Amino acid sequence: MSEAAANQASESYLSRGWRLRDWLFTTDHKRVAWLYTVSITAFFFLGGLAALVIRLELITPEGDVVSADAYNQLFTIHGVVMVWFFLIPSIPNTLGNFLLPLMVGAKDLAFPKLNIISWYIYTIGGVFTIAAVITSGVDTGWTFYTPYSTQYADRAVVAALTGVFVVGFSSILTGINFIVTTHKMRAPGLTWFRLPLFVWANYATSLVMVLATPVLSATLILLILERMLGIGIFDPALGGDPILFQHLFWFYSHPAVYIMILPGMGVVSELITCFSRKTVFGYHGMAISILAITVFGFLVWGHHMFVSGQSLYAGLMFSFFTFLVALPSAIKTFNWTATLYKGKLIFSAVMIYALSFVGLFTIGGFTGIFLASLAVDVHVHDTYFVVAHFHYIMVGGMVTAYLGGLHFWWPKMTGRMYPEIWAKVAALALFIGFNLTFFPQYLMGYAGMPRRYQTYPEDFQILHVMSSLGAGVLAIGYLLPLVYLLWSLRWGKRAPPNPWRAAGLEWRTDSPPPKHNFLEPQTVTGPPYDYDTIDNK
Amino acid sequence: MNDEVAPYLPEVEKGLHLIPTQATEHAGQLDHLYFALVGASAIILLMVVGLIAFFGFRYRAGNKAADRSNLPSTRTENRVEIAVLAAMLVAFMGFFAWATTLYLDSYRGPEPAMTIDVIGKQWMWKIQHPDGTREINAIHVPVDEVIRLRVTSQDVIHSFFVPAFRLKRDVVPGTEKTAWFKATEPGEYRLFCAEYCGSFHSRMLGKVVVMDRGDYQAWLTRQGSGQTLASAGKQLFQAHGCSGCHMGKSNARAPSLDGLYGRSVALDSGEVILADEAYIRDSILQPDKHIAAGYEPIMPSFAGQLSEEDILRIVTYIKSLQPGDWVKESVKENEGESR
Amino acid sequence: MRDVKAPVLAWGAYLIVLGGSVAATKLVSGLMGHLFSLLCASIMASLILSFFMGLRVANNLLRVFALAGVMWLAIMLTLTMVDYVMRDIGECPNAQADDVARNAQGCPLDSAGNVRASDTGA
Amino acid sequence: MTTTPSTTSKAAPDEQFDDLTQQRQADLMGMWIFLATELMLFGGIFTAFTVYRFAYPEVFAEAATHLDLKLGTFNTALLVTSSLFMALAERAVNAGQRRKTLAFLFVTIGIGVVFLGIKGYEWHHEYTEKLMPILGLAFEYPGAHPDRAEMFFNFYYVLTGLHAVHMSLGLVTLSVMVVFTWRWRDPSRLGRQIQINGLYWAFVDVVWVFIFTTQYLLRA
Repeated sequence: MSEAAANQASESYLSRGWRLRDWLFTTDHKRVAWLYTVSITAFFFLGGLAALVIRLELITPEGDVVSADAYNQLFTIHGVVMVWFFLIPSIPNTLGNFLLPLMVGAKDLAFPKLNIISWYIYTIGGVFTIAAVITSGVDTGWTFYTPYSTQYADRAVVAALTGVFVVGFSSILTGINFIVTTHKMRAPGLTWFRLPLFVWANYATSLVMVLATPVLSATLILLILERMLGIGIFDPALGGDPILFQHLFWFYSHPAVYIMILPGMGVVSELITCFSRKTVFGYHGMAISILAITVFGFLVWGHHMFVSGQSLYAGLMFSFFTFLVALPSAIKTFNWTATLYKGKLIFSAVMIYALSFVGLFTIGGFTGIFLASLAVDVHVHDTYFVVAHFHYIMVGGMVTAYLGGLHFWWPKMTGRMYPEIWAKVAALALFIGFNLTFFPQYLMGYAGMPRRYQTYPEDFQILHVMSSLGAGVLAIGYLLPLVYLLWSLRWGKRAPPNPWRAAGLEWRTDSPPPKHNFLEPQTVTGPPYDYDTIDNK
Repeated sequence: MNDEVAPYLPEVEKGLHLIPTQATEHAGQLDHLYFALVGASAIILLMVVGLIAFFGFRYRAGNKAADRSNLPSTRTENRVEIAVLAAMLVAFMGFFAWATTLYLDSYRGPEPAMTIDVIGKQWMWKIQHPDGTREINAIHVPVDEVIRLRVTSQDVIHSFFVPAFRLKRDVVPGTEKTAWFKATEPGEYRLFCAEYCGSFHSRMLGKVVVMDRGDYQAWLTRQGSGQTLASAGKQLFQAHGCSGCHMGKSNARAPSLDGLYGRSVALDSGEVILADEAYIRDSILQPDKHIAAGYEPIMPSFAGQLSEEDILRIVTYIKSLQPGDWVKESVKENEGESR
Repeated sequence: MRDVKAPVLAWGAYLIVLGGSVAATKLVSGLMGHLFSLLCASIMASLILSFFMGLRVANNLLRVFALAGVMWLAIMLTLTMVDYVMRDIGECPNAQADDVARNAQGCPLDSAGNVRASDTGA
Repeated sequence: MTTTPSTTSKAAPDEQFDDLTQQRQADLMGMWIFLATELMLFGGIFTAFTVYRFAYPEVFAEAATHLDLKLGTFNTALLVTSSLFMALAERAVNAGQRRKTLAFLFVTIGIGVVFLGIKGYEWHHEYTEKLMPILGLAFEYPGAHPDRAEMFFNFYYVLTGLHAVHMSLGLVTLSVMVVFTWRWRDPSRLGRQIQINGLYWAFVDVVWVFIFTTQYLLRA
C-alpha cells in the first residue's frame, strides 16, 4: 500500500466527502447512523410538538384550544410519529448502526447497501405518512382499531397505513443486517459470552423486528384491502370479528414495545459499568434475561385485550405470561443496582441518565405488574394509568437511555466533547420534568380519568395542570441537549480515542473512527467490561 | 365540561378523589389488591433507590476508605439472581392468583335480579329496561340488587366504564357481552366511554343513578305513566296541526318524527345533534335554533301557546314513537279508505 | 449426475403425495380427510425445503432460523386460537365452546322476555 | 436481497467481508431470515383465515367446492416443476454450464408465467360466476350463508393475490438473473445470486402448497 493510500485509510470517516451525494449514497454504517439521527430527531420534535399542544389543551377541562377533531388528530400524530418514526428506529438505527460493527470488530454491517436502502424506506415512508396525516388528517389513534378505522374514520387512513406499512420494511432490513452481522462478522476471539450487552440487546431487538414486523404488514394489508376494495375481514356485519384485528395488531405491537426498550437496557448496561469502573453484576444472567424477554415478549400480547371481550381463559393465560416476562426485567433492575456495589462511582451526566433510567424503569415496570393483574387492569385499562405506565417505560426508560447513550458515544461519533455541566442540567431537567408530567397521570388514572379525552370533569384539573407544567420542564430537558450538542460540533474540545477509559472494541480506534473502523484487525482475548485491567494499567 | 352534555352529568361530590367512591363490594375488594400492589412496589422501589443512594455515597470514586475487595464471585452472583427470581416469582404468583380470582368473580356474577340492555353508539348510551322503559345516557337502578348489563354497540367499539364500580366492558359491534354489578350505596356515579370512538369520544358521558327501592319504584311509575301522557300528547300534536307537516309522508315540509328520540340529527349548520328531550323541547319553542338539514326554517314557534304540561305531553309522545310507527298508521288509514 | 437424481426423485415424490392428497379429498370427507390433506401439505413443504432449498445439507444455524419462523407462526396461531376456542366459556351460560359463530350473532342469554339489544340496532 | 455487484476484481469478496466463504454464508443467512419474515407475513393472514375456518367450518367447506380443483391441482404440479428446474439451474451454474443454466432459467420463468395465466383464468371464471365480492361487485352465492361464504372468498383472493404478487416479483428477479447469466461475468457471484433467487422461488412454492391445501382441499 502506498503511503498516500495508508494516510487516507487512517483518516476519519468524517474528514472527506462533504458533497451531498457522499452522504446520500454512502454505504458507511457510521454515516447512515448520522442520516438516521437527523431524521429521527426531526420526527421526535414533530411528535413532541403535538404532545405539547395536547398538554396545552388539557390545562382546562373545556375543549378551548383546539377542536375535538383536531385534538384526536393530534394524539394520532403523536402516537404514530413517536412509535414508528422515533421509538422503534431510535437506538437500533442510530447508536446501533454506528456501534454494532465497531463493537464486534467488523469493517461494516454485512449488507451496507441494504442499510442505506433501509434509511430511504424509513424517511420516504415517514415523510409520506406525515404529509398524509397533516394535509388531510387521520383520527384513528395509532392503534387503528376496527371497525372505526375501516368504516367510520374518513380521510387519509389508507395513506397513513401505507406509510406505516412501508416503514416496516426498514425495520426488517435493519433486523436482518444486525442478526447476520452479529453471527458472521465477529472478530476472532469474540465469543457470544464476550459480547457487550449492547450487542446482545440489539441482536435480540433485531429478532423481534424480523419476527413481528411482517405480521403488522399482513394486518395492514388486510386493513387497507378492507377499506379500499370493500372486502370484509374484520367487519362485524359480515360475521367478522373486530377483536381479531386487535390480536394481529398486538402480536406485532406488544413485541414492538421490546424493540423500544431492549436497546435501552443494552445502553444502560454499558453506561453503568463504565462509570462504576467494574464489570456488570451477573453478566450471563443479563444476557440470558435479554433473550428471555425476547421470547416471552411474544406470548403476552393479549394483555392489551383484557376488557375487549376475548375469552376469560385467554386473558388468564396472557396475564400469567405477563407476570413471567416481568421476572427477567426485575433481574436486570437488581443487577444494575448491584453493579454499583463496590464500584468507583463517577456521577457524570451520562451516569445521571443511566441511574434515572433504572429508577424510572422500576416504576414503569412495577406499574406493568398492576396492569398484568387482571382485575386491576379492568379498572385502569384505557385510563391515564396506562398512559403513565408506557410513558415511564418509553420516555423515562427508552428516551433517557437514548440520550445517555448519545452523550456517552458522542465523542466517538463526532470527535468532540460536550459541556459536562450543561449535560448535567439537562439530565436533571429531564428527570424532574418527566416525573412531574407523568406521575400525576398514574393518580388520575386510578381516579378514573379515561385516556384520549379532550374534555374532562373538573376534579381532574389540578393533576392535569401539574402534568402540563411538567411537560414544559421536559421540553427544556430535550431542547438543551439539542443546543449544546450542536454547539460542541464546532466549539467542543477535541476528544481522545477513549475519553471515559471505557472497555469495548469501539474505544480502541480513533475518535471519530476511520472509514473501515479499525486500522488493524482486532482480536479479543478476555471478557467484556474488564475495568480492573484498564484501571490498573 | 361542555354544556351539551351537562344534563347527563351525575351530581357527584366535588373535589379530587384519588381513590374513586366505592359503590360496590367489588370496588372495596379491588382497592385492597391495589393497595397491596402499591405497597409491594413502594418497598421494591425504595429498596432500589435506597441502594443506589447508599452505594452512590459509599462507593463514590473519591471515597478511598470504602472496602472494595472481595467482589462477589460468579457463583455468588448466580445465587443472588436465583434468590431474587424465586422471591419475585412467589410474589408475582400471589398477585396473579389474587387478581385472577377477583377478575373471574367480576365476570361470573350471581343470579341477576334484572337485565338491562346497554347500546353504545357514537356518541351516546342508549339504555333499555326490562319493562321497555328507555333512557339515554342514564341508568336508574335499585340499590342492593344484582343488575346484569347486556352491552353491545351499533357502530364502533365503545367501552362501558363506571369507575365507582371498578367496572369496564368493551362494547363491540356484532357481539353481545354481559357485565354485572350490585351497587351498595345510593347516589349518582359517572359513566364514561373508555374506548376511543371518534370525534366526541370525550363527550360520551352519562350517569348511573342508584336509588333506594322506594325511590326506584316511584321512578318506574313515573316512567310507566308515560303511556297515558303520550296519548294525551298525541291529541295535542294533532290539535295544534303538527301532524300536517310532520307526518312523514312524501313531499312533507318537515322531518318525520317517528324514531327521532335518541337519534343523531344532522343540522343545516353541518353540526350533528343528539335528539334528546332538550332538543325536542327547543324545537317546539325555538324552531330556528336547530334547523334540520334539508328543510326550510318555516316552523312557527309555539312558545306561549303551550303550557309546560302540554309541552311535556308532546315531548313524551314524540319520545314514545318507535321507528316506522307512522308508516304502519298510514297503511291502516289507506286500508280504511279503500274499504 | 448424482446430484440431479435427488431433486428429480423429490419432484416425483411430491407429485405422488399431491395426487394422494387430492384423491383423499374426494374419498374421505370430513375432519379425517382434512387432517390427511394438511399432513400431505407438510410433507410436500418438507420435500421442497430439504431438496430444493438445500436445508438437507445446510448448517444447523440455517435450520434453526427456518425452524424459528415456523415456531413463531405456531405461537401466533396457538395463542390466538386459545381465545377463539374458549370464547365465552364461563361467562355466557348458553354459548357452545365450538360455536364461535354464535358469538358473532350475539350470545343467547336468558329468555326473560327482554327485548334483544341487537333488535334495536346493530 | 442479493448484494449488488461491486467494482472489485473477480472472485473477491465485498469490502466488509474477510473472504468469500464468509460472504456466502452471510448472504444465505440473510436470505433465510428474510424468508422467515415472509413466512410471518403469510402467517398473519393464515391465522386470520384459521380463525374463521374454525368459526364457520361448514360454510367454508362448502364454499371451497366452488373453486376449480382440477386447475388448482394442475397449477400445484406446475409450480413444483418450475422449482425443480430452478434447483437444476442452481446446480448448472455451480458446474459452470452457462447454456444449461440459461435453458433451465427460461423453463422456470416459462412455467411461472403459465401458472399466473391459469390463475388469472380461474379468477376470471370466478368473476363471471359472480363470486368476486370486491369493489362492490355483485356476489351471488348459490349456497347457504352467503355472507360468510363471502368471507371465504375474501381470504381466497387475498391469499392467491398476495401469492401472485410474490410470483411476479420472483419472475422479475429471475429475468434479471437471465441477463446476468447471459453476460456470465463473475460466475462465483452469479452462483450466489442464483442460489438466493432459488431459495425465494422455492419458498413461494411452499406458500402455495398451503394456500392450495387450505383453500381448495379442505372442502365438504
